[in-house]
Amino acid sequence: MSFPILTLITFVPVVGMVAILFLKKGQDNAVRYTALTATAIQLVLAIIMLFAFDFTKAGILDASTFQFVEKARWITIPNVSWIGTIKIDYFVGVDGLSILMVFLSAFVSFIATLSSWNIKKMVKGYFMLFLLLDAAMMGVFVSLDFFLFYVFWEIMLLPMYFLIGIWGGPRKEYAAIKFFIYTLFGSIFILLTMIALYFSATETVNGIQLHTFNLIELTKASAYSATGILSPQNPNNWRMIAYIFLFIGFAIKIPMFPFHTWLPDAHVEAPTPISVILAGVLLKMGTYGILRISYPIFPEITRELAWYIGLFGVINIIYGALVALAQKDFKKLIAYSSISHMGYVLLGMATLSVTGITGAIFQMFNHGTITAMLFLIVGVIYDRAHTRGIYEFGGLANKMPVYTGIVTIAFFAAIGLPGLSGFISESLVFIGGFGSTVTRTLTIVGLLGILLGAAYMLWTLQRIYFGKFNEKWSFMEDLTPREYLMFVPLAIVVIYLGVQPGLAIDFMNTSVKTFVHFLNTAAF
Amino acid sequence: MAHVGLTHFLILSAILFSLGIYAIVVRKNAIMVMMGIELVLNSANINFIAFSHFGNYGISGQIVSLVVIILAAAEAAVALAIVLNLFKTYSHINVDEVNKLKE
Amino acid sequence: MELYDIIFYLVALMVVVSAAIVVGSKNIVRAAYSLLFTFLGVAGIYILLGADFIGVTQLMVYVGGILILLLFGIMLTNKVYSVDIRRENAYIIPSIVIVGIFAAFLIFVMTETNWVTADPTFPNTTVFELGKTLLVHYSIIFEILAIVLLIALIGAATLARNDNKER
Amino acid sequence: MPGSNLITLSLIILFLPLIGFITVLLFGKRFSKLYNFEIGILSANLLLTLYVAYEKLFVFANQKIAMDATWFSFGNIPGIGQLNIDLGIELTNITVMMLFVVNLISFLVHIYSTEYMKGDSRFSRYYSYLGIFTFSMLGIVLTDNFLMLYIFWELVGLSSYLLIGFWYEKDSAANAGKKAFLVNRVGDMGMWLGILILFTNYHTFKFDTIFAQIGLGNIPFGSEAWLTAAGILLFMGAVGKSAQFPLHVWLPDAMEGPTPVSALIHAATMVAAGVYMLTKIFVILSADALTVIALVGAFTSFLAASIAITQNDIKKVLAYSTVSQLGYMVMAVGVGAYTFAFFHLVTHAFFKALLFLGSGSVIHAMHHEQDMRQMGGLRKKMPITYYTFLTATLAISGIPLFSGFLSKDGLLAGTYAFGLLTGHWTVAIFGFVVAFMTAFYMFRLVIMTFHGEPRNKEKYDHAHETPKAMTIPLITLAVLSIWIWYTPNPFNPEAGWFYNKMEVKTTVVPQDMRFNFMKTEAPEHETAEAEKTTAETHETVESEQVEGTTRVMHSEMYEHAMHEAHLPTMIWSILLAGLGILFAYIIYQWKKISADELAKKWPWLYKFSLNKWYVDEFYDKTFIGGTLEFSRWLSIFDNKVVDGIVNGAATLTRGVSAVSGWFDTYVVDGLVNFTAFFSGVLGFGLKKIQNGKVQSYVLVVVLSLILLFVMFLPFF
Repeated sequence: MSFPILTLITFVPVVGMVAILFLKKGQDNAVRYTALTATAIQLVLAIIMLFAFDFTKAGILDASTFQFVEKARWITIPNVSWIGTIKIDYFVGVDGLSILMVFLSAFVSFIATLSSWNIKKMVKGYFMLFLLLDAAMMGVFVSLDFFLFYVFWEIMLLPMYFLIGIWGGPRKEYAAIKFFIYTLFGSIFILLTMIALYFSATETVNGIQLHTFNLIELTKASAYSATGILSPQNPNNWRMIAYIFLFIGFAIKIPMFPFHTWLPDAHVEAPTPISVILAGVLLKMGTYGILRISYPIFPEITRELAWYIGLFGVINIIYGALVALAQKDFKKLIAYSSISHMGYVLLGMATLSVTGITGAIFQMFNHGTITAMLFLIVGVIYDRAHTRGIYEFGGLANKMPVYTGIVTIAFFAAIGLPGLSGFISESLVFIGGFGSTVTRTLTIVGLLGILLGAAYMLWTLQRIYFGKFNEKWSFMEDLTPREYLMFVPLAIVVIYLGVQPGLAIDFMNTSVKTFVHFLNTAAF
Repeated sequence: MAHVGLTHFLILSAILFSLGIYAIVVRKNAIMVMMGIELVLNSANINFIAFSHFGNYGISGQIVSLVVIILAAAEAAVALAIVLNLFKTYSHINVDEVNKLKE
Repeated sequence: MELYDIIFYLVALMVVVSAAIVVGSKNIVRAAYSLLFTFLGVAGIYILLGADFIGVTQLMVYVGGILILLLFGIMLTNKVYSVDIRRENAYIIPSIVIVGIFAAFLIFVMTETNWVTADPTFPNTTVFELGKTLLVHYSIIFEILAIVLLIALIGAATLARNDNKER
Repeated sequence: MPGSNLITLSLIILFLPLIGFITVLLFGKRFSKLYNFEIGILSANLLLTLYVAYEKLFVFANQKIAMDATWFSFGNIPGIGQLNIDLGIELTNITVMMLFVVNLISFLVHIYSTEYMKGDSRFSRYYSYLGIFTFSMLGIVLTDNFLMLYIFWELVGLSSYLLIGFWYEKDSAANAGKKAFLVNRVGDMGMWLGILILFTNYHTFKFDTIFAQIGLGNIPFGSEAWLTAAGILLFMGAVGKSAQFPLHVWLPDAMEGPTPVSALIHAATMVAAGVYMLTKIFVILSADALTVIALVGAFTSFLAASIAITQNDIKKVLAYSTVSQLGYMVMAVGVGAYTFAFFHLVTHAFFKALLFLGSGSVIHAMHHEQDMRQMGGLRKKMPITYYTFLTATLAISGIPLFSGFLSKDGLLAGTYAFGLLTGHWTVAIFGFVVAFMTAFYMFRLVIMTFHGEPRNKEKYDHAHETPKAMTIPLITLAVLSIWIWYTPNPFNPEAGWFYNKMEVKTTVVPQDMRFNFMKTEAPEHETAEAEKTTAETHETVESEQVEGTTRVMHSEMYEHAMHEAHLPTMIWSILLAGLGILFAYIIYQWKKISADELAKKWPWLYKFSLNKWYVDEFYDKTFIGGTLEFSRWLSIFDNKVVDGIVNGAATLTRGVSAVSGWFDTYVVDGLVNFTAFFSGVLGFGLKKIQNGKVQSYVLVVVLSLILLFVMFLPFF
């Protein structure tokens, strides 16, 4: 264990938070720059990790091939009356599944900090909560201990609740409470499964058998004692039930139909940077959770239920797109498009093939960047016009040419135009989906998504940016330098990964191959 | 129909009481509420006197009703003064809208 | 049916009808005038019950005092004389139902209870008896009542005075 | 390695316009003359293309030059093996011909636009869009695999979207752009599915590998139905891009774009991409798929031609004529005469670009007047435009001595031979009927625009011949519409170099899925070799012998039938074209009779035909009337049913989405909200009791008393 880069990357925002705490009340700019510095350091660390990452190590099932691993005893309670010794580790590490997510959350957080610049209300509190959120997100992606994962997962709820509830729009309280309760509802399912897993599996530490939260140990059939409730030898369907519980918990976060209704509300009410974080990173935690926890711990159930996961993916795609088509609020439309795009992730995951799962993870990353752009785009006109009604605009292209150029890139990336990153991931999902006999029919139906996606995106493009200019908005200015700074890195990533997708795919390739092999062959 | 006895008076007082209660509950105007209160007091008086009359308790019931009448007079005086003040403050005397203490 | 009964029914009818008008009238002035008849009727009831002094007191205090006071209140608080005051609360129907049920129960109880009664006696006059009892047995009450009345009158006067405290 | 420099040059040709696009897009605003850079790139491209085409056609004539590079790789996947996603380009004779066509027309349109688009507020933007279009079109031309085909297929869709909606302030333009993109997406969906079928089975996108595998009898999922399905699905892409029925509706609307764009994209190159793709994948199309293709093509050509007859907007006529000619090409692929389909693609590209540029010249001269009824007599004012336009019209009508005759005759012979060999005469009949109609409406257009007396004197007086930048491209294209460039014998295309340079490919589908005339006794052995060579090539150039150098199409039987068909086809097509021209002259030039009565007779057709319909006394009234009625019927059919299905589908989708939106809000969301609502109601009700009003407290007291009564009731 050399340089504790993961601890650093996770807790740098916390340090920033403490620093902000000691700033005086009026120093808004100092607060902003402190937060920006913290996220910038995080981003730099993430980039260093990308360079230091070893493509040949798979991770997933083998603790020794995880990278940047740190492991320490965190909580130990010896000899609890009927449980025995409780042991919880601080265990973090990164592999091909998570490295892109780590980078994504650092990247999106940095962009979101930039876009937080014109938050004027209670600046200090805002940035403290924002940094706490950032730390929790990062924690979720690097945890390899279920308990640690759950702790970060829950910590993240709190700042999010306040960020929506205090800095949000007109119905912020409603949205915040809906988000909070919905996610908490899901967390209960996760908690139940977590505890059931804990009592079912053991790990040998220093020759003593102890119950464990270690996610890597939990993937091994040998870790389960024959009498455990979630033991593969248990003739009852407890493993199936646990899987479904876990799945519901994560599905709410994705959000998967029919659990998605919190998302439009939360997005519409949240301030722009929080929408960016929400869509860019938080939604990925759901799918990441399924990949990291549900899939390897219950591979046999995964195989059994793959079709249903794909089915929900396709429903998400079609349903989200159709509903998006009917929206009149720009931000709501983007929110529904997120639902549609997360459907591709689910479909890709359901294929259990290398191309499909690569496509799913890549789509997670691409959706993070593209949707971040889309929400920033909404933020730009909302900042200026204080309204988001699609029909209230028109002809902005002449007034704001550069902005419209950015919009075109983002919209076409969302449509899946070749040359932009969305195309590669969607195509890989379709290739994987059609290649797998389980999801073939679903994929054919899912193809409708690329048509519907184009329909609502182009229609929106036309309604807001083309057509006759509405003189009401003649005061609107093109992008400011700060906004350039937000959009340009995102656009570069979107275009670059569209032209050179191998860059991202190489990171996960080894891991995904190991993963898929395990999923398709693991005998539980 | 039986000879008029205690029950008849009691029934009358019950009706009067109910009407008074109804006025208290339903009317918004403070003076109307007061009228309801007077009705209730009257019905109570009828009861007192009727019981004392038919129960052969002598004069005590009448004394109680006398007390009630006096208190009613005092009550009416004070209440009307309050109503006048209310009117000065709100320029109306609707009891349900007088809720400054609530806020 | 005796004359007593006839008188009772007539008076009772007057009381109930006028009280109903008081309760249900749209016009507050009409309500106040109906109240006059209610009070008169109640006074009649007192007299029928052999409480002649109370009956007279009722007339003097209620009709001569309280009612006039009420009328003053009405005059002082209604800008327009014949303003429509029927602005009831929303729960008029539930009130009717509840009060109706209540009345029914009350009447039920009154009729079903087996009251212990003695034959009523009609003294010639009660004034002497009343005065004696009041000043012998209930003298403290009498004094307290006087003080209460005094305080009430002073208080009412203070309250109703058009004071300029905030000068 | 032979031809490696050709590959390098091709790559340069491919990427130069992209550089132009980026440069002009980013800096065009600052440097208003930067569009010249884009034009310079195109002229360089043209010169390079000439060199490459010459080298390929006359030096490496029978070799295929190809190059592959791994775009990204999944490494070795258990169960599949090495999975690389490759991109690559290949140079075949057809490729370089197409390369030349695209570059030439693009170059001419660039020149032409300097004058036509002068003064537009987004002049530089326009040139950058032309740049990305050229880039993506060249990508389609050069690709050697389905993935790249699809990528560039979508990119031309994008550039078409941008250029149709170039004047996006107009709602009609923005709508047309969107419509074009979405309608194309429908076709692309099918095409992508077809590609998925092939990729799933062969784990590669490369044409040659896939064809070789099918040649070995390794058909998708081991089922003939899947092979046919793959063919038809791939054809769906062509249906979208080449505006075939039922997806042709976008092309007439696409005329909202600037006229040079219509010439480049919606007449000559992009819309031909579908046909080009069909010639590439011809070898894997089964007999069933080919029948579908032939019927769709024939029907489209007929539908579009009959609509073109009634149009008054000069660009609309040309748009429908384009759809019709594309239908011809698709039909020719369907009957197996794909060489003539490609031949027609090339000749059509020149003369249709000429027609559009000519119409642009007219529109420019008439100050953006597109209604033919406002024109007339322009022959004297605009001689160059007129004579070049006339050349193109003669070519499209299939008059001997012009290029169109060669290709059109060939593909009609193909349908004739198809009829002879299979007994399916429907396609041939459609083909010949459309030939007549084409001649008719094209001459109607010419006569109404250039002949006779000017109808709008004011506009006529202002009209003038367009500047050199516009006439030079016209002359160039007119020269290219003469037969001599393709063959020395104006009546026999097969005698010329052009026909003989086209590769003849033999179908690879299993024997029992072929038409009887395509059946061969001996299975091809070369295919196995072809598969081996394409397996794993990184940045290498390979060349191989093109199969079937004997130049026998399909079989001896087919060659025989083609020869037999040659003469009757020629006679019939000349006769029909002449007849069409004669009709047009009779009705429009000599104006024998007015059609006003007809218009009054069918007022519901009035808005389509207006009052410019003339009927010749000497000819059968019912014949003309029947044609008109049928064309009107088809016009309505096109407007209401075909367009209506698209619009209706949009409405329906909107309806369904509204319903699902409703469902989402009230049912799905409603369930969630109900829980909160329930506890809210509880609290709300309880709150009401504590309202601070004495009166309600009294009521509660009374209620409680009643309860007390009830409790004591048993004691009574």
